[in-house]
Amino acid sequence: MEFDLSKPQKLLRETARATLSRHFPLSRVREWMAIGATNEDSLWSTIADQGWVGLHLDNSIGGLGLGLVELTVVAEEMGRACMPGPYLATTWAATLLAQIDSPKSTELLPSITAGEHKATVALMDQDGDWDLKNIAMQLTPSEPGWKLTGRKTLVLDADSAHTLLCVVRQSSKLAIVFVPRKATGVSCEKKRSLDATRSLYDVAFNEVTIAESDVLAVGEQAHSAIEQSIRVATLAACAEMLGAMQWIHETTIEYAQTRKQFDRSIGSYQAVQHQCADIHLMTESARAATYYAAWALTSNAPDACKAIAIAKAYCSEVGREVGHRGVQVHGGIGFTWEHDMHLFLKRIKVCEFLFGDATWQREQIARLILK
Amino acid sequence: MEFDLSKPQKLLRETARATLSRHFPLSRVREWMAIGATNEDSLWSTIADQGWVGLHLDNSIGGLGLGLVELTVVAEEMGRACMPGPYLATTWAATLLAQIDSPKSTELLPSITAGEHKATVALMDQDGDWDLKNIAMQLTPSEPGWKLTGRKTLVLDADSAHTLLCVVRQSSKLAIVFVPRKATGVSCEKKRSLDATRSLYDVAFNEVTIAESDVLAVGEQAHSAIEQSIRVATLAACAEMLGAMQWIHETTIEYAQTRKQFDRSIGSYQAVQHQCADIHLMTESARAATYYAAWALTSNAPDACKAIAIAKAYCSEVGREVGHRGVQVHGGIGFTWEHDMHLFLKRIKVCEFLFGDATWQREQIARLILK
Amino acid sequence: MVLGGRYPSRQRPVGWTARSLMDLTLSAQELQFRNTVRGWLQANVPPPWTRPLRDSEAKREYFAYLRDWQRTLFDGGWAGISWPKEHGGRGVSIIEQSIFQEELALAQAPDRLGVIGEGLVGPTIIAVGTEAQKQRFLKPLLMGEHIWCQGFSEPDAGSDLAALGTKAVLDGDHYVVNGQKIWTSFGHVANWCLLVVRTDSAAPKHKGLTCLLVDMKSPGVVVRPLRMMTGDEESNELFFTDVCVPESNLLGQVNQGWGVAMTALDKERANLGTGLYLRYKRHLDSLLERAKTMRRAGRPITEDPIVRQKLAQSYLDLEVFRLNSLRTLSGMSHSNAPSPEGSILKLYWSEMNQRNAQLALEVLGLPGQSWDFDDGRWGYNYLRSRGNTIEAGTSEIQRNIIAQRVLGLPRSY
Amino acid sequence: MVLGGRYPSRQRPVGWTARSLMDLTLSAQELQFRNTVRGWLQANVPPPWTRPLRDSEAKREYFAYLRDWQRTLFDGGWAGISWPKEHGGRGVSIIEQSIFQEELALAQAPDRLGVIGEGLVGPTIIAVGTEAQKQRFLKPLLMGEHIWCQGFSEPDAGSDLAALGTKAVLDGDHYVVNGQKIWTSFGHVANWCLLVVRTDSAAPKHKGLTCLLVDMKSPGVVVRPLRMMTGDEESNELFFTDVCVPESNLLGQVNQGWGVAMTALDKERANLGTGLYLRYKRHLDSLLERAKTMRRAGRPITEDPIVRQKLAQSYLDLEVFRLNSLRTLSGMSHSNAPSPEGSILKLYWSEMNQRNAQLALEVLGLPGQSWDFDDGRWGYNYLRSRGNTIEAGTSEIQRNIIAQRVLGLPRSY
Repeated sequence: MEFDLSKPQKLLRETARATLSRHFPLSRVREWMAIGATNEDSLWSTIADQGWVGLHLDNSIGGLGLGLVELTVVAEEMGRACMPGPYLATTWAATLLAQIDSPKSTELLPSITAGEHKATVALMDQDGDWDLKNIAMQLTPSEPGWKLTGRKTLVLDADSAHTLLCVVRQSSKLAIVFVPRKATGVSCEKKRSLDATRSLYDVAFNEVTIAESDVLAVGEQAHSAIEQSIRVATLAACAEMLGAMQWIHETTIEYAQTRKQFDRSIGSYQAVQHQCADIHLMTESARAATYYAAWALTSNAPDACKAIAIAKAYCSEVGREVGHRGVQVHGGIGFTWEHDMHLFLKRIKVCEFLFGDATWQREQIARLILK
Repeated sequence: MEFDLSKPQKLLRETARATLSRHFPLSRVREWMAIGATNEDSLWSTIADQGWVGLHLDNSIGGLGLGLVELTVVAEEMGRACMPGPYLATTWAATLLAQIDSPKSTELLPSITAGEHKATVALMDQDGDWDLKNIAMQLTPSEPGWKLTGRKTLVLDADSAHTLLCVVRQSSKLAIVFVPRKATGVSCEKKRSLDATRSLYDVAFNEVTIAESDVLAVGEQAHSAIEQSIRVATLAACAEMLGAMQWIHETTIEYAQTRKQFDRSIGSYQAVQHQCADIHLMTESARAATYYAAWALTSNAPDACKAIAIAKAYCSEVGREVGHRGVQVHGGIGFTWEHDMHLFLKRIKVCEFLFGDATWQREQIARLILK
Repeated sequence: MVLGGRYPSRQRPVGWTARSLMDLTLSAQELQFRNTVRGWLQANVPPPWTRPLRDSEAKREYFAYLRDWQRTLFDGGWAGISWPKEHGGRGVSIIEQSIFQEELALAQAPDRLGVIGEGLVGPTIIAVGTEAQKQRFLKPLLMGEHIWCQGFSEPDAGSDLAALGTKAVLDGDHYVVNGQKIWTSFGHVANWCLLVVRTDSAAPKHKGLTCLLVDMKSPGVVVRPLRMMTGDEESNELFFTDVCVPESNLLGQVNQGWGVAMTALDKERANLGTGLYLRYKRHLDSLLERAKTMRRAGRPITEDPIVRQKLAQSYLDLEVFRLNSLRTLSGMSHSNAPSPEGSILKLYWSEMNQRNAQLALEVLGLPGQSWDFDDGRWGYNYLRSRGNTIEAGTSEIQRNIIAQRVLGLPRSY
Repeated sequence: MVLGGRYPSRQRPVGWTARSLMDLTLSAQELQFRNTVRGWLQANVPPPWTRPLRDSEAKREYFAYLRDWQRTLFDGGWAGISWPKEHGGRGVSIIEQSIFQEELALAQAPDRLGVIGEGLVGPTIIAVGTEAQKQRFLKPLLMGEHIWCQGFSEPDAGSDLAALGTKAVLDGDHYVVNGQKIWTSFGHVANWCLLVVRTDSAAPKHKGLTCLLVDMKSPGVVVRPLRMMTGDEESNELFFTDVCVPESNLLGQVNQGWGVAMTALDKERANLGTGLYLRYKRHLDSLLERAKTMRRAGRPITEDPIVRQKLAQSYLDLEVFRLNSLRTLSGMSHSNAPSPEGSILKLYWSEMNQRNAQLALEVLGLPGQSWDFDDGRWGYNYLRSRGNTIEAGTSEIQRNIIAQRVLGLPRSY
């Protein structure tokens, strides 16, 4: 039994950390933020060159054939670096495509993993929630294919995606539809996110023509593919939060050691010590929950679904707390724009709600334990 | 504008505190607890002699004609002394009777306020809750009067009461029924409470004969009388919690000042100081909420119902917290039977749930603010 | 409303009479005061400012708007109302002051440009200033001609104010000031600054400090706006390089500045809570209204029992703050002085606002935190709330004060 | 279950292969160990004790039942399994030890009478005892003939252990002990006590302490049971009046008792969490089962969204504790030593159990906290949980340890 990362996994972590801090220091993240260019191409090609896009996918489709623990390692480092860009969106979309046995998957996946093609998932209806049963947007028949009209919300990085995988209904059945971002009738409206390093969009579909072959999956296959892809994406979001917590942890402990008030380091005050101890407890517990979820999902453990919901609920609650305590220990300086703390607080804040906040995840857990 | 108690109110508080500590020190409370005699007659006559039973009722029915602020003052001191006995039950029942325009009220109230007659309210159905709409137990016609069969739960001090005021339905309408405790078919089963100074009973009614004249109120009159009496009883429960918090506050601050560890008083540790500061914040806030509710209800303020729900929700949450922190600051000794802390923790614990816990009260608030 | 009128004497319920003397209604005199204020405000409050403050031109105009408002208040006799009459104030009671704040908020009057001047600098000048200083500074302050800021905190002296390092050296008849200040609200618009400097480096920390009244147009003063995590430039850094301050602008005695600064801060802490309550009440009311319009997964979110819990919790939390404020106000109306009990209010509202800003995001969901949803106010409120437990004394400091000054626990180490 | 087996290699989802080497399954050797333990337990665990412990006769019989179980374990080679083989142990790894604890819990084996002896006293004797002491004490300890208690805390020395005042004076070849101890679990059934005494009053607090092995039947030893707020007599006070202890029962060096006691306590803190997890899991499972049977206001309480939140929160909190335990176990299996990280587990489980005991009461409502509902277990659990953040090092102490020993913050004042 080994809970810690294996040597190759640790190596992956070191590589990711070094690469990100070399190419994408926070100063550069801020430059992109300032001009709203969170999807810069140079960024994306660097990431893709490392093989991180679809690193958990089969070699046959351009992946590295690694597991979800490795995906978590990379996503954690993305969070620790507060990386902008469509990594989460594309990971989600690629995972979804990989679950679908269709020619389109085989066609698209190699260029996605190569970083040439970006994709995202358009899941949630306007006024919807994360529950698949509340997806109502309809494909309407239009010989020879279909038409799609409606509005999807909270779509990650829609603007820079080449492909939208749109989750809709074909009469009562769930369906996954391939829609090129540039198709006639598709328009994206950016919703400025609290986290300026993460772009969220409303996407309107106005009589968009869908060929029969672009309905990639329908019914049970669509349902289970979406569910599984959401689990992977949720895991990546947990990992990002964990990485952000880790940055706050390191930064706050160091500040507590060096900042002096009343002639002694503030870390010698019991109140500050206890804040730091709580930050540590929560960060390490989030680590245990997240990596366990990764392992359980990658190992088909019977409690994998529960483990994902637990990790997301826990990270959502404590990520926020860690952020708050990090700001508090820093005092005024931690509240400024100049200090990097708020980048991570905001990253955590959006992740807290993405794929369902703690309240929502607890309801998922309740469904599993009260059966 | 004067939020503090007036001089006569302060005098009442001093009198109550002095009387209770002279006659009923905690050592005596423990003696009663040990033999399960929480309804000792000597205790009750002392309380009644002070005029505290029905002190908020009209002089014409034997009350002192005071207001609910004064009732709160006395109930707070009851909590601070961890008094056993049917004060809460009888206050509730007397308030209910006083709301009902019936010969029975006029007959019973003077002997209740004189301490000769004890009464309680049998409200909640088995598997019920505190919502009146969930009362289902039926009066069934039985010429010339009625029969009553069913089971009421969480009845305060049923065993020592002479009268049970039973809240039931006459077909679809709420009704308040007078039932002598010794009536044929009535049986009480004590449910040993976490708080050994407070007695709760299940009361079974088996074909109990009810004369027409013992149906004291029906329909809207019954409904509003019960609601108003519950508000007063809820206020008294808040006051008891507040008194218990006050005792914990005083005892804990004193302990923090005198107890030494690592060669200094534990009250000089920031962690202990902050616990004490929180105890203070919560106790004083509970005081503001409780006395405001008393004033609002006694003054017919438009927000009186909301104020009661807010006081109960707040006291229920922070009463518990104050108890927990009191134990924690005391360390091991605060966890022993020998120390009096647990008496107050348990008193608070039962009050937390009586008349609805914080979750329940919040739903009541939601109903008022989301109309 | 914080301070109620009298309730109609409805039919009292059978069974008791209200003879309570604890009484939360206003006296006849207070009611009359409120009517006077309300009448004046109805006639004099300008239309609300609605334009965005994106460019410096708009900001300049907004500043003029606020200064005009201060002048209007002054002309009507409503500036510095709690000050003694001989210094241009109105000498009102603490409850009347609270009524005034409440009416300002209800009338949606403009923000007050002079809060630091009126609440902190003016009372301190009245307390320890020379006659000449009173003559020179008090009236322009009330008129809005002088806008004041305070130069207390420094990058290395946050909670530990006594550690500050900005130096002033006496050179003939003036002090030469060098150093840096931070967290200076209004620094970008102020023309005067109450500055704490070190005049004796050899003395123990608390003993070598002095307060100066500094003209912000003096050569060598540089103001740099400080941006917060909300994106707002709500504060400033001040840099002093060989700034000359005439000796006549010394406030209080030399090397006695610690006491002067503490006097000033105690006055700052004496916030009556009324204005804050009304601000947060507006937030909550608009959250409730917003929530009533929203649907999620096919039903109104206000039918979701968990959303209802969260809204009710926010409501009750705010209401308990209101009651704490009322109670503190009532206590202060006897003593007519601020007290360390103010720390309870500060602790309460700051943590309450953090809880409620978070709950609002939970109620509204992810779309609600966007900068494009309701002008971004929910995300903004959340971020801004994180500063509440830091500004004006961190929660740690407030708990220390409660423990030591209210509960009498020994000084902690 | 804490420690899983291997999962059936179901069809992997299309798209990735599991090449993760982080691996939470048991090795073949560990699986075999588990099977061995399980088989032995199936054959040897006595029927569970079900009678109430109201009178002293019943308590005596229960004690004999527990002692017999310890003897059974010894005879089967399952006593002190983590001890080195040369001292009668089995030398198993920390993971095997955890598996053993888990299997004991799953088999509903009787409680262990010898936890203090096996977990704390024995390892300390092995570490610092003389050869004669090892010969004399280790085997009877494992056999259940010696039941040990520890005499560390005193009324005026709780968290501050070094402040203790029980004195021992050397008089010829024996020490004479006078003083009082408190919080002595098993004191009422123990025949031996690991006692920390002050032997040099002149030395600094930590430096004048000595550890003695004391026969509880010595004249002058009085045991008084200590009742907790739950009503249980779960601990004891010990009184020592002129108690003679032979010099040969000195453990370690004279005036070096602080180090010996710290060694002992570190071993105590090395709780692997497995047993605790399973205990709390049983609580939660029975709460879930109970909740499924209950109706309130006309519907099953498990359909109430707020009840569902609370149950799910308890479940996830406990699961995170399980994962923290697993992770600590994995870390310890490399170092084979306890570490200050154990403080995280202690802090986590103690506060988690308090949260969950409270949530259980909220789920069940007022009837559920009665002593007549489910044998009063929910009210009992709630009360008992309040001791969790005090016993075995308060949460304050645990946070100090994490801050200073794990995070490297300076010693606090």
